[in-house]
Amino acid sequence: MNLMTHLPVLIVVVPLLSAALCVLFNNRKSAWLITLLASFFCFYASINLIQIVQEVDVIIYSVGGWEAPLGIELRIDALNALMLLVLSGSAVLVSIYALKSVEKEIPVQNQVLFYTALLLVKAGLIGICVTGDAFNIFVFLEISSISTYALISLGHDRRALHASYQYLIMGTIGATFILIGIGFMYVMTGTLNIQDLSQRLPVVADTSAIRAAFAFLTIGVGIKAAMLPLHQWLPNAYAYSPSVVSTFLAATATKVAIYVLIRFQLSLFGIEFSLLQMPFNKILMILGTIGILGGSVSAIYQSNVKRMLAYSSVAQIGYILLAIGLASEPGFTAALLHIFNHALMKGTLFMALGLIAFRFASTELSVMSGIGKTMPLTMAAFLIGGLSLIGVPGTAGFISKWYLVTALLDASLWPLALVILIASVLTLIYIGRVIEVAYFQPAPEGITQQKVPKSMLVALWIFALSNIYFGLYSDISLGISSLAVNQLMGVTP
Amino acid sequence: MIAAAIVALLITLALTLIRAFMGPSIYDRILAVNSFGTKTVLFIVVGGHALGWFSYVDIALMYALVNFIGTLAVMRFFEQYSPHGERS
Amino acid sequence: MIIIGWLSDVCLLLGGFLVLTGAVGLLRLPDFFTRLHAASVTETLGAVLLIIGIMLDTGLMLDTAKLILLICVMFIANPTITHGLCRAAAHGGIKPAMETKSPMQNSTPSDSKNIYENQIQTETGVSGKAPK
Amino acid sequence: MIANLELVIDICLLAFLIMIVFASIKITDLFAVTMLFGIFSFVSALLFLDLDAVDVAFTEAAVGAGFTTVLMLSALRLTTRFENVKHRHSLLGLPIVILTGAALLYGVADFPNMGDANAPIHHHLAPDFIRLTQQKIDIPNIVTAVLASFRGYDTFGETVVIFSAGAAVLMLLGMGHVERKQEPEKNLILWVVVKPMIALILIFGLYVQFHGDFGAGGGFQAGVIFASGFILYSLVFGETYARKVIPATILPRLSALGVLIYGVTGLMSLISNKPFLDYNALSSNPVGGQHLGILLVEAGVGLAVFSTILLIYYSFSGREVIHYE
Repeated sequence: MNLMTHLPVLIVVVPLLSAALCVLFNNRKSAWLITLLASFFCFYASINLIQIVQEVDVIIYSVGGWEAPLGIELRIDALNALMLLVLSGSAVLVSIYALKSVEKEIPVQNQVLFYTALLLVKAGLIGICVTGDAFNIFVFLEISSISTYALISLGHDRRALHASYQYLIMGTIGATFILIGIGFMYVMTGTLNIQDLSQRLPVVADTSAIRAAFAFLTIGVGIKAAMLPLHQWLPNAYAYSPSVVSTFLAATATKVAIYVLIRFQLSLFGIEFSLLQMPFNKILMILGTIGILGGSVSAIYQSNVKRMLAYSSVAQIGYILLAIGLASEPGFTAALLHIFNHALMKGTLFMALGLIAFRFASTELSVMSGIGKTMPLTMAAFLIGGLSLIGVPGTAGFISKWYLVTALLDASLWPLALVILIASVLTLIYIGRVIEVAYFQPAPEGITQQKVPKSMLVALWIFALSNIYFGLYSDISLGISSLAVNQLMGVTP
Repeated sequence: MIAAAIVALLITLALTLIRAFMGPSIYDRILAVNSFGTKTVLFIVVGGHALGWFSYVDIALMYALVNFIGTLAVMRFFEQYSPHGERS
Repeated sequence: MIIIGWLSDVCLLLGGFLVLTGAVGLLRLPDFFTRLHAASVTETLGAVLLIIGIMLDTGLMLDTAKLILLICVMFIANPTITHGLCRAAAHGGIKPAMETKSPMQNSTPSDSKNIYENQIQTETGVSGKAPK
Repeated sequence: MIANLELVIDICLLAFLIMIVFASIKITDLFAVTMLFGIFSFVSALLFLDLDAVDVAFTEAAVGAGFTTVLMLSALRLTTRFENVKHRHSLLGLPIVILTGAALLYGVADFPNMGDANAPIHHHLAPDFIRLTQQKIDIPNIVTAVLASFRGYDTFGETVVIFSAGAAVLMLLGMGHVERKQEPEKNLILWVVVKPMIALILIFGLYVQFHGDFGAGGGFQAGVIFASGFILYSLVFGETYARKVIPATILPRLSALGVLIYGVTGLMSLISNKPFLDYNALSSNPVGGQHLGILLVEAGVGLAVFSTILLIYYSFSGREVIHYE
């Protein structure tokens, strides 16, 4: 048995089966241990897969031994590998972080199930990213969604239930739309394999069925990705869910939806059809711009910092959509880079907030006065994440914004480049509010140095330092991104 | 003759459906649903035989059982639910 | 063989007719209990006749056994459900319709209603279950 | 004649569906709507049968008409029975629904006709599925072959979906407290009738489980039927007894075990360096391996579905009833 050849499937199956094992053992400590081990395995696998992809371009794995259009194939190219790295990397950090956070925030009887659901979300998201089959995407989307709804509802605030319900309804509509889209394509082509579909679609591209399929898929994925008019579920879902969950979701969930969007637009329908023939690139750019400005402005008015960051996520998704809407090589590179970097910065910020919630059981701005002195390490990490979000040179956020602005200028869309700058100023304002309260306001009487668990702090700082690392040495992220873009656009490097 | 039986069953289904819509009491609806289920079973048997559906008898059997369980569940529900909420 | 074919046809026709009558009764009769009566009595026999008709038409095979099983299930399930429903309805406060349009009765509708209600009271009283 | 009959049946059934939908929009009694949903799934299962999708009809019957009704009633028990009429009309939904409907109609316009022999779905992969099922798997039911072998990975995913649904419900509702519940009154007729009925249901469940290669059915349907048998038991004899027969605490583990059976069957082929879920590796004879693989996999699905459905039922019916006024 050669482990390496089976990595594409093991990276999905191992977390899935570990979730089942968690329930079988039904013990809190061992559940955490299983989660941690599975996450490390996935991280190990994703690093190996990236190395293999850089050598052989595309890894193809036929599940069940049936060749591609008949069976289901797993297909990993540079884009998938990048997503896998983001997912499994944040999963490892979140797993380390989870031990103490879950002990504090989740009722005892639900802790095992919490880890189970966390593993299922992870496995579902990874499953979406490795598969080369359209229907399989839907199946794994369901796994991750159902577990996500349950996880969000576990937040200790009563409003978490409502947020979860809202997400459940919208997410289900989104999933149904995706299913309708896939069904329409199946009727017109007779296949579900993405590679096969992309070859058979051009023949029937000029039919109403395929146009409708395109619309359904885009809207369905748009709901999952919190694309602007469909984003209502996101702020509540992120704000009221447990810290572990909001960290993991903010770092990964919407990005996977955007990955699906890119996969459908570029690999399946092709740039010609999806971005240029349908006027979708214009729509994406408009929605992206509105998202950037609207999200940032809404963020400024929030009194709950977690909610503020959730609105900021809407804005960041706007950046990515705007970059995709450019339909050019630098645009896609910027989009992929931002997917990667945004995971780093939002992971840092939400984790830091989780630590604050750990101590004060709240993330309202009012509890944070003077916190820069009482929780110095946490706030320092928050500061790094915030700077990265603003796009200060030397942080990861700068790299992707730089590429985005360059891409916009390439397409001589300087007004949009101006929008990016304005948005950065807006980001400065809302991050600045937190910093001001934390560092320049005195702590309330009687609150002294706060202790936080080491394991949580370690996870937080790995996230924070990776912001700086990938801001200074962008070779890895940039290398994979541009390789992915080359593969997507059919250019041989 | 089978065609006649099928048509008779279709009309029966329609009539039962109307009773389910009309109510008026909730028990009428339960009766209509149960009756509809029974007729579905018959329809599967007759239609399956006439049109050559694959392994239709299994499904008919399944339906008969499901119908029984469903109606029992409804009745059990009404035992627990206060009957004073009845609105005719 | 021809006789079996004839028998099957007769069964199907009669079954279809019975089921149809049951449905008309279900729709047209005035109150719940009469509807229940119409549906259950005709339905059980109609169902069995229809299934026997199909059985005769298919000939002897594995399906025959399953169809016999199906007849058994329906023969047990339908009356049970009818019984349960009737009981639940009586329990839940449904009363039979009172207005009798028969010219034979001279009493006013309100009178007949009272008589009828008293009757129910005593009947249920005997079985030890007073309606709520 | 027969073709006309089929057309008439289709049109009638579709008309029924539309009528039911409009009626259930109009009726405010949620209980009546639940009843209508039961009819809805009966009719749609008939439609599936008429489209020759036997396995789908089977599932629809088991889940849609049976379990969903029970579940909706259990949920209804916990809330009010009548729709809140004051807040009924939200006009925002209407244009969205109309738009979606219009998009669906627009998309369907270019579909190949129903039963068109030239449609791509009949040409591209279907012939290969039919041929390879005969050659390499050798079971009569092609649907089972596609589900369990060709697209076994999807089915694995679906099993996990069911497992995660069970976990989600458990997280939200817990297992409930049975001792505070009102038990059903003793009804001798039901007791006598139901006992043999349960035996029959369980035997039928076993038949569906192991006959899935040959006829309609398989692990999923069998799991639902089995669970229905126990639900029937709990409905008639009371949940205290049902929980003595199958304790609530082992249900999540059984569900996990089902997923593990499926997954480990898939992993077995890795030992001989074949891809995940390649059943050929399970036995020296490839066809025998396929048979064994499908059997094991279906057993896993059946176990997971059975325990999850019973689990969901327990957690709903174990909740305390709060009467809203």
